[in-house]
Amino acid sequence: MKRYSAFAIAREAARYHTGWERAWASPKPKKKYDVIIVGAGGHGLATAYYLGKNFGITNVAVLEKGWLGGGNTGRNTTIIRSNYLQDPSAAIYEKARSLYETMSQDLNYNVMFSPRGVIMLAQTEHEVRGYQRTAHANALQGVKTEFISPQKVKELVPIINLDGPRYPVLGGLWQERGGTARHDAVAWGYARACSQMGMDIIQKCEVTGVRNEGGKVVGVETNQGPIDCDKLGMVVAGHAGVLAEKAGFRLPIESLALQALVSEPIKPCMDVVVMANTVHGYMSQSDKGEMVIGGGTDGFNNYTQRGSYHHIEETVRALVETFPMVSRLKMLRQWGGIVDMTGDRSPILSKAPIDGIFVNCGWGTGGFKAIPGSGWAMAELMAKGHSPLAEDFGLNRFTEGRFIDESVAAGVAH
Amino acid sequence: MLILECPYCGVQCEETELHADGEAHLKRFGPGSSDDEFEGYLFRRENPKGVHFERWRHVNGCGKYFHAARCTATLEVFGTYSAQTLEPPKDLQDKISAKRPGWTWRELKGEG
Amino acid sequence: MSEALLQSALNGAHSDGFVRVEELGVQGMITLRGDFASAGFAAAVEKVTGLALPAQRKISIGENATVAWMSPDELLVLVDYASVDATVAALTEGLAGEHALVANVSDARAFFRLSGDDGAVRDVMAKVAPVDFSPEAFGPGDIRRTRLAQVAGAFWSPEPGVMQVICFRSVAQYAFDLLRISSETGGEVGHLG
Amino acid sequence: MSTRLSSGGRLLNKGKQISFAFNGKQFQGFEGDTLASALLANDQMLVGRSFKYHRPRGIVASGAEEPNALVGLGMGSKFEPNQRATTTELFDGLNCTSQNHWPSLEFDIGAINNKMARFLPAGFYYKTFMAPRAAWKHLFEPIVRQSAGLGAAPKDRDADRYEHYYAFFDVVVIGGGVAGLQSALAAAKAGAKVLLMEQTAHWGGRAPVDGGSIDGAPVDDFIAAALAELKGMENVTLRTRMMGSGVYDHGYMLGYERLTDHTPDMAGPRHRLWRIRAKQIVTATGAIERPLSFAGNDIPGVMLAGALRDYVVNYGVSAGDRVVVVTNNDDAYRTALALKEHGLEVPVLLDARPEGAGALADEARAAGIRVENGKAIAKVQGGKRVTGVAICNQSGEGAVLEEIAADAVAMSGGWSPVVHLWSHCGGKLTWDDAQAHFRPDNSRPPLGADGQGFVKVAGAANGEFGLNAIMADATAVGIAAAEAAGITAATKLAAPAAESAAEANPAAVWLMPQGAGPALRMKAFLDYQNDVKVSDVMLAAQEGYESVEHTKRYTTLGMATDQGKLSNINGLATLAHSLNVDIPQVGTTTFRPPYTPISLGAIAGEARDEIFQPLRRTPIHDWHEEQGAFFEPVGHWRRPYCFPRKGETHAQAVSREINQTREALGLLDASTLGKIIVKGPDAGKFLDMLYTNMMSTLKPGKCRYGLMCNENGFLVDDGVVARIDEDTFLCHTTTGGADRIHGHMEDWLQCEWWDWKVYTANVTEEYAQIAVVGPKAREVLEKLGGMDVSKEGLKFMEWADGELAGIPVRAYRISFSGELSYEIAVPASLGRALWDKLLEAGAEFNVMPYGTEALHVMRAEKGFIMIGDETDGTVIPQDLNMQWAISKKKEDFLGKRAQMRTHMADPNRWKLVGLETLDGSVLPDGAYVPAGGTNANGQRNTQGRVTSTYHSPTLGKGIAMALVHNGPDRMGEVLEIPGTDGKTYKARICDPVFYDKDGEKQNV
Repeated sequence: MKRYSAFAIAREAARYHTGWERAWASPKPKKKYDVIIVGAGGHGLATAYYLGKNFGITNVAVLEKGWLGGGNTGRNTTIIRSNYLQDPSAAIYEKARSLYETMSQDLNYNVMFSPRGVIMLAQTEHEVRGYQRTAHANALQGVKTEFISPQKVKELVPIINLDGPRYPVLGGLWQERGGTARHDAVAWGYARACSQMGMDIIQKCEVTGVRNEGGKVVGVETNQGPIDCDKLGMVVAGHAGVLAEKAGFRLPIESLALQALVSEPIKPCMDVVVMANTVHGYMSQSDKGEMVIGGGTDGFNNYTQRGSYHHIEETVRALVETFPMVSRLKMLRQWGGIVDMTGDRSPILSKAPIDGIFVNCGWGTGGFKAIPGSGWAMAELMAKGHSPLAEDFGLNRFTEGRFIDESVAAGVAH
Repeated sequence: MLILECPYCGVQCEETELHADGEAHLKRFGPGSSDDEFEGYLFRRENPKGVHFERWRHVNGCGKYFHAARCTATLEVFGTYSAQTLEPPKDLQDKISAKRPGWTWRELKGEG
Repeated sequence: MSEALLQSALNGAHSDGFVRVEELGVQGMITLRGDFASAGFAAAVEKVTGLALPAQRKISIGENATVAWMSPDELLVLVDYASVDATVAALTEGLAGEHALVANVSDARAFFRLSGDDGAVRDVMAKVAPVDFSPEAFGPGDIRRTRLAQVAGAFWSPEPGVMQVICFRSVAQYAFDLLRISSETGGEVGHLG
Repeated sequence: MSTRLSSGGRLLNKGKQISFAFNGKQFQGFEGDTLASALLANDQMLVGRSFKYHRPRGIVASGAEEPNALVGLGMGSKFEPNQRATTTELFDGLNCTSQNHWPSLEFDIGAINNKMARFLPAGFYYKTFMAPRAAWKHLFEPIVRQSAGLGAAPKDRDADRYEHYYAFFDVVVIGGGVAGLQSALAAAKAGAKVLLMEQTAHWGGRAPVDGGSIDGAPVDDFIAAALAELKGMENVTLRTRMMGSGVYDHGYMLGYERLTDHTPDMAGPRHRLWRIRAKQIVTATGAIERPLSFAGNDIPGVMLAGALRDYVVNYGVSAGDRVVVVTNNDDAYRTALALKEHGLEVPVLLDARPEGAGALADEARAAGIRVENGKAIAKVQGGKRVTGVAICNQSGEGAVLEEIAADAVAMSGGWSPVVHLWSHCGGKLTWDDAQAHFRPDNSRPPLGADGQGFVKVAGAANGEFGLNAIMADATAVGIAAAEAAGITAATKLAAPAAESAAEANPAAVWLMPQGAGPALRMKAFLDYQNDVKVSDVMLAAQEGYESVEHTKRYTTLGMATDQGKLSNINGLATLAHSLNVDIPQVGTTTFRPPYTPISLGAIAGEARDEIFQPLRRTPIHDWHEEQGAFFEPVGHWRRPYCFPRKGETHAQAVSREINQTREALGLLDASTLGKIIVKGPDAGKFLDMLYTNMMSTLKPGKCRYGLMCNENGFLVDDGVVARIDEDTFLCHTTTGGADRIHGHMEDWLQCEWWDWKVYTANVTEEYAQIAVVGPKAREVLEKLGGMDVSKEGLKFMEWADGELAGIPVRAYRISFSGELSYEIAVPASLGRALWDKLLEAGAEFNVMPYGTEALHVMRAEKGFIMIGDETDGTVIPQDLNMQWAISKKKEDFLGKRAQMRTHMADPNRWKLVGLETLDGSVLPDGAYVPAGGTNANGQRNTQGRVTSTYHSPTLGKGIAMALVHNGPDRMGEVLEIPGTDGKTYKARICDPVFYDKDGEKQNV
């Protein structure tokens, strides 16, 4: 496959771009693969990619019920940060963030990682203490963050209202190398790289059953026929519970709708990502100029990819209060995705109760930022049977009471 | 934006008057239960793409908890009923079976 | 002596937009929980208030007391502030032997009155509560507990053109500002009016 | 050039001239104009620049679908970017500017992108800008961002306000055209309560422009009669300037009412967002015309044929003297006829169909219009405006047959039903091959709470064209909607007979000419705003972005502010063609609310400034404010953090408050503490389950401190429980805990132990509560007089009812500071009075109110834990060495089973200790204690963390509480604790009780 570059574009321009090849192949499934990954979202594709890149395992199929990248990878607000409190979270998110730094070059696909910086506003004394705690933890975890003053917040975010009548900004947790990336490009870049390694990405292929023999997985049933495998990775986010039931086990997962919205595009006015957890709103400005706004989750199980409207309202009023100028912008589009929430709101990267099956799910509202780290750890787990990055995210933690709770530092929103 | 009828006060509640509270008909496991039973009770919740029984509280209203039977794929509401029950009323079960052929109420689950 | 020292939540604040909004000062209120099916419970309520138990979501307005249905096991009894202690005592005595709870909540609440053109009053309420305020859906004798924008509240219409609203005392200023802004001239809706 | 005609203008009041400014130039228009019609009347063909290539853009449509004519409207606190000129009503003094160009609209540097267009195809940015690595953030991204973005960002705080309104209807009809009017009439006559809304200021929609007759009379007559009838019905609400913005589950929908946009100086809210519950929704939203894809179809002056007709008929404005009409359907003939009728020249009408137009074609020919079948536009000539058209055969590759001078082009690619609102909540579509459009599949509507469809579609939105069919459909749908809403009609309205010209089917023309080569395809635009061309969609297909969602995202087709109203069908047809599949196989992208963008201000509604969120105030709040207290938000409450005096820092104020309280007398407004009555024969048993302690053994008159865990074992709340009588307890909770814990109690009582006889009541706000603290506490209470508060009369951990200074109170002798302390509960209406009396009586002791920070410091000096500081949702009582508060006798309590799990019972859990710094400094908040080495992920190992840390004025040094591995066994050990300030602090492990270990102060 030809490399992407400015020269390649110039060459193609001369012939009206008729020479560009497919970014990824569209094969029919083979009878058997060493590894099948279910779910061609960011996490699934990244898992496949690192299986090939790090472990030389390339006889891999990635099965996708719909179109690749069509789930939460293409529906989130693209925030990337690793300023987590608990060690296991900080480790995997920082691994992911560092991989984002070089992803475009690694994949030869510009994912537009933009380390523009992320601020999490502290608007109560309690939040100040929480973020100071996170900053201390991050220092020991090797994650570069800083608790900054309100004045510094204002310098970074001129449109912010520091002295809101309700919640004055008392400071913020600043991660300078956090930022955003182009979400679709992450899926497309991994897909192209996987295809290049000879892996099969099979879209419109829905898994209808999981076959095991003597407690060991042997393959899957799909709408394109049965496919055998030695190992099976389930990486299907909101549908993790449904797929697990097909395999015969139950996960500590509930599926909820999460919403987001964008405004009409305007000229650049905010260069960093701002998250305001006290009032429940977060916002960044895309390269197109849209203000990208994240909302809250519904409290009830939902598979419709439509959330309840009042969450949009709550988020927007928080942002109007925090950034008064947005009042006269207009909402262009709102949408929803189905997120998979675990009991402690942290992900699951684990062997399943059935031999040869591995699950990667439970990323809840914060999965996008984890994609490369999640894929890296999942690939290691599937290839070697264990991974230091995945170690603490096993299913056994719910039995043992060993939770990874990020909400303690007010960092609930992603 | 759901509407659920509160079975206690008869109000057609708008979702913003309610608070959703997860799966209904959980069997509590206390001291004396196994680790697996206890984990199942606290964490391994039903999460079907389909008929779901759940707890709601009419928090901006009479303050009562009630149960609802709802489809998580279409958001159809089959009915709401008292929280002081161990399983859905028979007529509601029959109604759901009629609308969703093949559906039956589970055995009261021990675990998982 | 303490009566002279009493301060209601907003000291009678009021505003005049296209509907008048006023805070009504202290009001005796009693929360009463018990088993409505118990004859003794109903009898005690009737003996003290002179009113029968109201039906679901109804409010009975009597000469000396008002009794509102709040939930299947909860009533709100309104009496003069000065007679609350006596009423509480009478209810407690009347309910001796019953499993019941009587609590003076007069000070926990703020009490508002909206008045003006009936449709206009309803339009103002429809800006803040997710309730059908058309006269056929909500009329005299009805009480509704719901939310007023972001806080819990309840209201009833004792007569056309009047709405009485209660909420918790700590959010009285919020509720008043909400109703005041919602009734500012220029914001007429002309839908229910 | 475009100009105002002497004829036409049915929506204008030509008696009222209006001045407005565009890019600083003063123009004149009439009342009734839209900004777009007024700009055209002033020959302002060029109105903006496109997103990517900065190409010149002119008005292309006449309604909500307009992608190009976006302006910055208003100034300062009333400035709004990206306002659509076609839906902006002209008002006197309107001031607007065009967007996305520098330095000016006419000369835009960004247009260099246009010259480079060949190098900037769809998705080019995914293939380049990758080296060097830092260049994306520092070089390329800033350029991309600056050149994108359309309108300017507003700078000022919005001067307007907004509100919400809840409304309930049987049937809501969206769209006030003839179909909407007729559906509303049909539903209303059946007896339904009906809302009919129209997004523009006018009723009737397109029909008056398109002509035809209803019941033998002109359409205008029908509209007037229908309106009069609807207005006379009590069960009907009519609203103009109100758009059906979104349809949501269970019959919820948003109506976006623009109240003062057309008259910005009027009092009242700018927008009102109606939150409607409808039993049935009828969308009578009409149809939108599609452009045709030919080279140069984006040059200013190329417009939708229907729009050109609208401007002539409704506004008396012509887009040009010589207009070439190009079409694949009959409707465009109406435009040609209308132009002719108003004295304009139509040099040729190009009909891409080889033959077979209906009656309108005959009419056109009869009017002397040259009609050419099978012909197409090879290319539009011109730059910033149309100068001519090159004609070719539709069937060929674009060989030019003839060139014709023209100053405008009217194009029509057929009409697409507006299916957005039908689709928002899951309504499905079906492809109509004959009409070449998607229309609602009425057998698969969006489903409501009852599992039945709750949206119906009427008229052109339903794929019905021709006036008679529309009226019949609208009538039937209106009646059906009423029926579905549960209303049985006594009389059913009959559909009126209507007539309009019979039309032949359109032809599917997705590219013009059909064999256009790459050079032409690169100039044939699909999405005008985002500069997506036919060649881009074909490239996406070629590169494997085959899903319609991939194509959309790769090319940005349909992602502009019009959300693809003009471009989507043409785009997906192009995609289908490229993939060699049928259009239905490609499908559509998802329709999401809102129909057209709505202001964030309207979404936020009234919730701004003082009513952004409820701010909870205690009965003593006003006093705190008068004293200049520095407040901190605690949930929705605001509590005084401290009461700084002139010249004092907050830290100094806190020290002063603590010192004075410890030495003499302090007062704390503790009203925010939760207070819940728990009553009934089973109350004791219930509290034994709720608290880790045994509460059933508490004697009436006594108090006990209790801990509450959740079922997962973690500490969630604490507080003092007082037993009032045999059946009654009063449970205090934390400030944040009142509602949560009350809900928690009700949850268990209603859903698990519903046979237990217990009632609860949350009486938090019934009482103001004042902590009277310090060595002089008893004296000041005795001074007020009225009850026995002596050492024996009211012992530590007892409570009593009584009076102080004539005010009824309940006094609890409890202490959270280690001092002699009483908490006095008083009816809230008397809270301020008691506070004032305490201040007055305490003056001789130099009484000082203290805030939350002093409270925190004093409790830390005394070694008391604070929920939220020592606990964070991951801490169990055992971690805090509070085994004493966990009953061993109870078989069960909430959290007990959880605390038996391996990780909870692990002896290696970090445990609570005190820390004192060696040099007296204050440890940083939230600091961690490193242990040696790193873990498998390269993170430094840790052995503890600081949970709270203060300067203790009492001890004159820094004190802290911390959770430390094996902490209680390591007394005296010195830990090194790095701060984020670069310093390393040294602190010694000690007992967390720093002050008065034996309780001598509080037991006096």
